[in-house]
Amino acid sequence: MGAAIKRKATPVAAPVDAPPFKKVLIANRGEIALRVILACKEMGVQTVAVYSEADRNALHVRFADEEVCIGPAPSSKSYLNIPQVIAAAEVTGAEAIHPGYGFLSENAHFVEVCQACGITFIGPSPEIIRKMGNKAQAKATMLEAGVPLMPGSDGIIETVEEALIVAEQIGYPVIVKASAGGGGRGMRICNNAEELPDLYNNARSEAKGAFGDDSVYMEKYLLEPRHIEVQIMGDLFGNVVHLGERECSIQRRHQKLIEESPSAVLEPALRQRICDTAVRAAKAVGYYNAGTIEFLLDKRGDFFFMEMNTRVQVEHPVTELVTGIDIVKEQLRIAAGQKLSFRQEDVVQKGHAIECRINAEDPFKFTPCPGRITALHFPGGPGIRVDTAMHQDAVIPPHYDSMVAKLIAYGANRTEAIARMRRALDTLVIEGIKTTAPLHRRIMDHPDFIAGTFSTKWMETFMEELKRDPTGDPR
Amino acid sequence: MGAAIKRKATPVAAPVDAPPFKKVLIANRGEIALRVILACKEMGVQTVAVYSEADRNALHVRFADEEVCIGPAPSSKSYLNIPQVIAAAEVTGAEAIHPGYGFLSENAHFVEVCQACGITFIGPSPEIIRKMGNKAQAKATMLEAGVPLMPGSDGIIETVEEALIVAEQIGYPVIVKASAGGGGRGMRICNNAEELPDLYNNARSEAKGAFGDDSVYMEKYLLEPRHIEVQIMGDLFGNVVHLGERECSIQRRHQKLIEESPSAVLEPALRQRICDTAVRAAKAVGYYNAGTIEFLLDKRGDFFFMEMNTRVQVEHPVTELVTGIDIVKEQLRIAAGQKLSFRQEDVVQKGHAIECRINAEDPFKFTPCPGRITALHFPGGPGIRVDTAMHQDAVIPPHYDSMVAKLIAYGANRTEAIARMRRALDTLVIEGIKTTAPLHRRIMDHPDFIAGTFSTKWMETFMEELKRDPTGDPR
Amino acid sequence: MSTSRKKSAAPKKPTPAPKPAALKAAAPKATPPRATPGGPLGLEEIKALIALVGREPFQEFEFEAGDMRFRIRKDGPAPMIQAAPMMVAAAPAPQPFPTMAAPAVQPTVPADEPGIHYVTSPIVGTFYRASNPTATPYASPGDFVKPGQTLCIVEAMKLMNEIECDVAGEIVKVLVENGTPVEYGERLFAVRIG
Amino acid sequence: MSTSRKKSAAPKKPTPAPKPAALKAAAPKATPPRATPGGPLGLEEIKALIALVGREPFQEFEFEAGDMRFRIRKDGPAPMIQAAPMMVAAAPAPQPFPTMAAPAVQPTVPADEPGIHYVTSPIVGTFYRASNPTATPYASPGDFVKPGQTLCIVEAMKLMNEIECDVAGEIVKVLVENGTPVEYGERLFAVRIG
Repeated sequence: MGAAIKRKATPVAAPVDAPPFKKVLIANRGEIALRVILACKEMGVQTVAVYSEADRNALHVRFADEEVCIGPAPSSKSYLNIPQVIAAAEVTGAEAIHPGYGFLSENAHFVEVCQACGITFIGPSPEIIRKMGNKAQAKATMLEAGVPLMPGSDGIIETVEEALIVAEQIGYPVIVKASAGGGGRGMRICNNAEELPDLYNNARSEAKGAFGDDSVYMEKYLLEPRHIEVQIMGDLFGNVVHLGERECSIQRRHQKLIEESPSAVLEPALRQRICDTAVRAAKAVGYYNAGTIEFLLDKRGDFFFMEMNTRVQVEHPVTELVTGIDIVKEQLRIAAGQKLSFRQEDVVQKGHAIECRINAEDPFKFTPCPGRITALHFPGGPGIRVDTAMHQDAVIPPHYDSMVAKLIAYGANRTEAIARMRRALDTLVIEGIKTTAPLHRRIMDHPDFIAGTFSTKWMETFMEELKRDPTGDPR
Repeated sequence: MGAAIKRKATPVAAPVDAPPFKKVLIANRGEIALRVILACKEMGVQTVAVYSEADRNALHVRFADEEVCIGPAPSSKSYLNIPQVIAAAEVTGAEAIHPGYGFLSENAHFVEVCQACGITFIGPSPEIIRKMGNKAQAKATMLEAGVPLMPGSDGIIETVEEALIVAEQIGYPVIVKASAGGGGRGMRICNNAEELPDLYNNARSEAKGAFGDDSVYMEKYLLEPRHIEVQIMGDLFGNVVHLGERECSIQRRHQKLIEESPSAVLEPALRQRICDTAVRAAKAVGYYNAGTIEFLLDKRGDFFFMEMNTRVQVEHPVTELVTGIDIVKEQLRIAAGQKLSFRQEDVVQKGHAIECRINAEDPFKFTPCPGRITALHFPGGPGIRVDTAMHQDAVIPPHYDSMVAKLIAYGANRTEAIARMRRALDTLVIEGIKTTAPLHRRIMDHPDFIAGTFSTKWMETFMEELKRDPTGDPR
Repeated sequence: MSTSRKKSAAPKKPTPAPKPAALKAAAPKATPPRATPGGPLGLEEIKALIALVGREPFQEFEFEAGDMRFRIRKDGPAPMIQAAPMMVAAAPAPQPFPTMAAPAVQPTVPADEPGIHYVTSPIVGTFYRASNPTATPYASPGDFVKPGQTLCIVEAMKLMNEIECDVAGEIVKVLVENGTPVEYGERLFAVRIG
Repeated sequence: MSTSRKKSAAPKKPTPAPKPAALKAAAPKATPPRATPGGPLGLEEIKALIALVGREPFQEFEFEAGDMRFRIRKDGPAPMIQAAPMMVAAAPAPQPFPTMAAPAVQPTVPADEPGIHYVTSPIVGTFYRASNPTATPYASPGDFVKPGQTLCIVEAMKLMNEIECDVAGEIVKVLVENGTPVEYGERLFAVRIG
């Protein structure tokens, strides 16, 4: 006979209480504006959309309770125009502003203006944003908190002797880079002290030839580095928890293309160390609201702090799917002064989620492709989440970023998530513009991706592969 | 410092192996045909769509690997036309047929023809289908297995004395019903032996007047009965497990409108009893593949077998969302002779899911409204699943059922699921046809629904409410 | 359905018969009295046409010759076709999904010709031109056929179903390869009625 | 943005001014004196055609030759003559979502009239007609105004922003209530230029 069905005693999220705010203005556009509106609707919070003249017919405008045109199409005159955004909050009586990501989301001055005007900014304090936005200051803070930083020389290395000493401190392999450099010139990777002197001198003379400047510096050279980031949430009472990691190594020119949670490669002990380190880093700055600590993970399991993002990330849905926690709703609760609705021990990663960013770009050349969507079908069915503000007949304006939709697949394990992403891409229809969907479809079939053996440099290699076999579009 | 993040050791679903079949024909249309195609795609199974002339441009045809037109629009000449379906499987070399729900899904003869033609039917044996399809035989089988049946008289009750005896056996309250009856005439509810004689005689004379026939029978009268059904899965090795219950009490004329899992009212002990009973019932008939045992649950916690559905249900997604098990993929594995990929103890209900069936009907009069969809936007974002075969500019033919989409909301708890369903309905756009979405939106705001205090009779009361306040469309 | 079971080859969306309006327009198109390069008709001729159209029970009239084109639509309950000449390309009836589909493969016949009738398969199955591999085909191009005459066999579920001709005329073309699967409604033979 | 913050009342989608193309096209349309090369008909001929079509029981008439193109549509509330060269472009691009939106509330002015200029708000804020509640409004209907003259104040972030006139003319109407919020681009005053 069937054994007892197990039912989790208390679900993760607390029962919905009174709305944290009466009315929130969303200082953003596109899918993230809509995402915040959805969260507000679920919580009974009234919403105010702001929009530029180019977004008059956008879905975030349509689905908000109120909407205010704040300027012409260029971001600088609308979505980045602080007085206009604040005035819109004032005339509509919005108590709080959610900045989404990009635009004003990490603008400390904007947060100060909000404070001066008595409007709650849904995010951390301007002090935290400043501290983490300044690279030197962020590193100093992290160093103090015992968070590992990428080892490197303190500026220019003048002599072979100095190079040998620094390399010894950093640990091999190291990379010598031209201060004025770029494009690989004046750059040498050294695996041991024996080869360092020659390589150091080569780098200098190459730098001299290429840039007319032979100064070089040194950094640790990471073997197949992976981009691992940890989602953090903290409240105003000093509670900080992590929601596990995301892996975002599939990126091109520092633009993430595919994100997943959990990472395919973290062993439990390493996951634990990275997540604990992230919590320590966040606590060191008294962090509250949602944030992300980004690390580079070496092949050998060493990881190094890169930066902290003091806002909700594009890729937050993968974490929401594996933890069941609604990050945006939690942001609102925290901003309203509520305690975190869950404790660290309530956070359980279950299953696997993958996100593909579908951009309005040529899938293999990445040239933006704004225009009108003449036919549209988003995949549905089990395990598929779509975050988008697009609709058939929508026009993608050329003024903003090119993201059309985030396609997120969830499965009981990574294999099922990949299978679902494949079939989601196979049943995605977007006509009238080019999108990166075919690129994603191809990556989903790639043995490296399936095996999880990729680094932040993988896309470069893959793009070379594509050039050699441009017809290999699997569809 | 952050405590350990928990990660479930083994996800529920087994890693994806070789495809269970090479090629499967889907003998259905609409969202369920697409649902099966998605499952096949995830498993690497080739798909064959069959379609009537009215469905030439349907999405299930578009997304299948092959497609065969099997007849003109009327179902009897296409989707119900067994020789055509079989011939389509033969000419395409499909090894198996998934029947979906409706159409041929519970047609034992069709299963026999499949067997005779060497095609695997993805469902139980014709013997099981026959046994459970015949009401008398199903009841006899259940009685033998110790499954509680709705108590009632063995046919017509001739005298007051007999009525009193039967009522005593059944237990009050009982209902006396005209054999020829309907519409409440010749019907009496009796709460005790004292009032029975008069009411029995009243019923008989009213039946005589109304139908010219005064024969009456007796049944137990259920107080606020709720429709509770249990999802069963069994394999060919005698393993039978349940996937928890669904509540489908919101129904109109036996058409389910809203389904949820888990039920808002089952206490753990009662849930356990019902689910165990369902497993016992399924085992009694040697059940395999997916099936559903439907019960009526009395206010006092007594429950009675209604019927067994020997196919996948329309409302299977709510179970998929709370258990994380892909029922359709499991159907294919079972049909291919694989063992169940999970055990009873792996089945955990987590969170809460609600499904609203969006039909192309007048939301308050229920008159079908076929036509062209001129604008369409399905909600996305966290916790929303949409199962549909619709797209903008699609035409809903008048020949088939009127379901446009299943909107399924998942949340950490029932409150969050309701909140998400509300905002999903608020961000659903379907133009060109009328749909039942506004009705669902109104139900989601109703205190009875929110409190979970409803029975299978609730919609009747609610429809009366609507007549008194037809303008109360909350949108 | 085609020999290859590949999607791309399947004539999933047999192109619907050309819009009747176009057919109607075709007839007058043959008549224009005089065609000069660039502007084929003079005012008087256009006026004559307009007057003629006004008298005839047409709903719509389209005209095209050289770079001149015009269209007349009369009032009526259901002006079905709104597409203006020239606009036809610009404003197709909004049916994105059909057009998104894999390009429909034209049946291997010219186009619907007047006087040509297509015998279609009433069932799904495998098409055979003869009762057995060595027998003569029931019907071949050039044969004159009568209603009720067997043209081929479609095998389904081990049954040989004889497909009978429904018109009298001459077989112009056999549209399906022997031994390949056919679907419901698939064209099997082109018959010139007569 | 409107006084009421309710969605239904908000002129979220101020109806774009009637397509200028249609209006503009009307005038030149009638004027072409003689057939240009490739425009096969002259004014008199077009007039004759129009007269003829007017008598006939037609609903619509389209004509194109060379680079000339015109269309006549009868009955209905829409303008009788919509002729526009290559008006294809004008054929409203399908925009289902905009039409789905809450019906746009027309600004409370007749329609765009020739000679009327609208002074719009360059910023979001609260509209005030005077410098303080007891002061005389900066501008009222009937007033003649000059470029640079202050017409009103829009308050935002506690700052009083004077909004200046950008044309010379007569105030015809004040389009926003005193003390209500305005959004970027919202029409504040209708000014008859002159």
